[in-house]
Amino acid sequence: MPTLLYFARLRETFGVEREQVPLPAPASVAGLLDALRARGSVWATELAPGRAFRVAVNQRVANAETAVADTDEIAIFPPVTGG
Amino acid sequence: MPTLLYFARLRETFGVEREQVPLPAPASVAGLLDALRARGSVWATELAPGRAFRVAVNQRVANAETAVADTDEIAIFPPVTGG
Amino acid sequence: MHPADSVRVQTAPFDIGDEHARIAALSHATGAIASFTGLMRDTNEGDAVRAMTLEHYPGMTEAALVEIVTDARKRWALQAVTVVHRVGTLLPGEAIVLVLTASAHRGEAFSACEFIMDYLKTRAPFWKKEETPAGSRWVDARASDDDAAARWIDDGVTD
Amino acid sequence: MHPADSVRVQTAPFDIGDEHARIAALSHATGAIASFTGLMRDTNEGDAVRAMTLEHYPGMTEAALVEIVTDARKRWALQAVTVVHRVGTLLPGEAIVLVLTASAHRGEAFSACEFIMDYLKTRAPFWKKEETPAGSRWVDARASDDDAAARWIDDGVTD
Repeated sequence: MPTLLYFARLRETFGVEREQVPLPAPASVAGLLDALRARGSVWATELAPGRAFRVAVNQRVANAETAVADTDEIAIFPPVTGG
Repeated sequence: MPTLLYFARLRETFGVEREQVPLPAPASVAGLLDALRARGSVWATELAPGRAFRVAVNQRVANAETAVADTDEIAIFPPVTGG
Repeated sequence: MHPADSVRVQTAPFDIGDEHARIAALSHATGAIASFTGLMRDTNEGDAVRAMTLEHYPGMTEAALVEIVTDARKRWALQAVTVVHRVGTLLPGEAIVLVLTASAHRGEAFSACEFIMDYLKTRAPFWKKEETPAGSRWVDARASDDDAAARWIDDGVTD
Repeated sequence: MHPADSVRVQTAPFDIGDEHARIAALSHATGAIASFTGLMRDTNEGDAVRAMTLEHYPGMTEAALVEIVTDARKRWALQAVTVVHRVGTLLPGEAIVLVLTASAHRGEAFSACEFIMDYLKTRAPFWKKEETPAGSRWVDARASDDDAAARWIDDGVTD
């Protein structure tokens, strides 16, 4: 199953740092986000289209069309604020 | 009498670091340069119109029209190359 | 990564004098070293800030920094680059990030240093949480940082 | 000159770590310190250079540096500026000049640092003489330095 990681404000809001989720259908970032939004509450609000969050697949910046495979590490995080 | 200072390559070429010269007529940078050029040899060559040199009067950048008085310190030097 | 470069994410403070000396000693062909140090300010958005915690994404963050340095090396002739970014809890006045760029000439060193900072601010996964009198809060990303990074994008290239 | 600023011409080497620490300690409102260090290269115009002697115009040089820093402060909100320039004989690898600029934000620190270097290169009376295998020679001024300084002149203003 893909591993999901959450960082910073989203980690705190979701109350989870890491979890494994079933491979979504379609097996893409878009499919995964739909599955997460279907949990409702903060998941639906924070991941709503238009909200500012980023997705990385295997530590590379991804977009909605990026494919997601069974052993992938997918990270969801807010816009970065380092430096 | 005005004090003249020479720096860097011009100091070496003229073979003088500091000298006092009579107040030129007209009492301006242009008048002073004409008096120096009248010495001939390296003075005429190095200070020929169009050559790259700078003049400061009392430690402020000057031009041909800048007035020159009896107690002034006038410096003549090549374009700067610090930093 | 180029062997003269150093990219690190660490909790420990760094010493800019040591980092500068390392990069200066590498080659007598270096004529210019530009540096940027980001320091923790004691105010932000009008509020007092008494501490800050920096979080990162281990692995991806280091890879992002290496990629930014690699991009900079494609644009400018650089003799050495150092990027050090701290994580964990910091107090006002402490240094957060250091970027050093060494080149033969100053224009390249300056441009590369500013480029690396602009891209680091928008592409490297770090997040800041501030402790203010009203409680803790995550710092929001700045549109001005996106603008700063965008000016390095050549016309017609969207990399 | 602003009390937080330091402008010096000296024969002794300087320590960038010490200079950076001084400027960083002044205020916790400082979020950004940019620096530039100019180093003596062991080649110039294709020739080996084994030593360099820097001459200046005592009094006028310091005044010119103060004026450049004052100009920078009119353009950007700076918390502190340090300019140290060495004179006398230097060997390859030695630092010639250091400019440090502290500001709340990085854009101002970077711009001010680059501005000060560009103006220093064209307006501060320093002259370099190089020792090469073929003898000693005075370094010629570079047109590229004039170009670098000219880009700070606002349209219609010729200061």
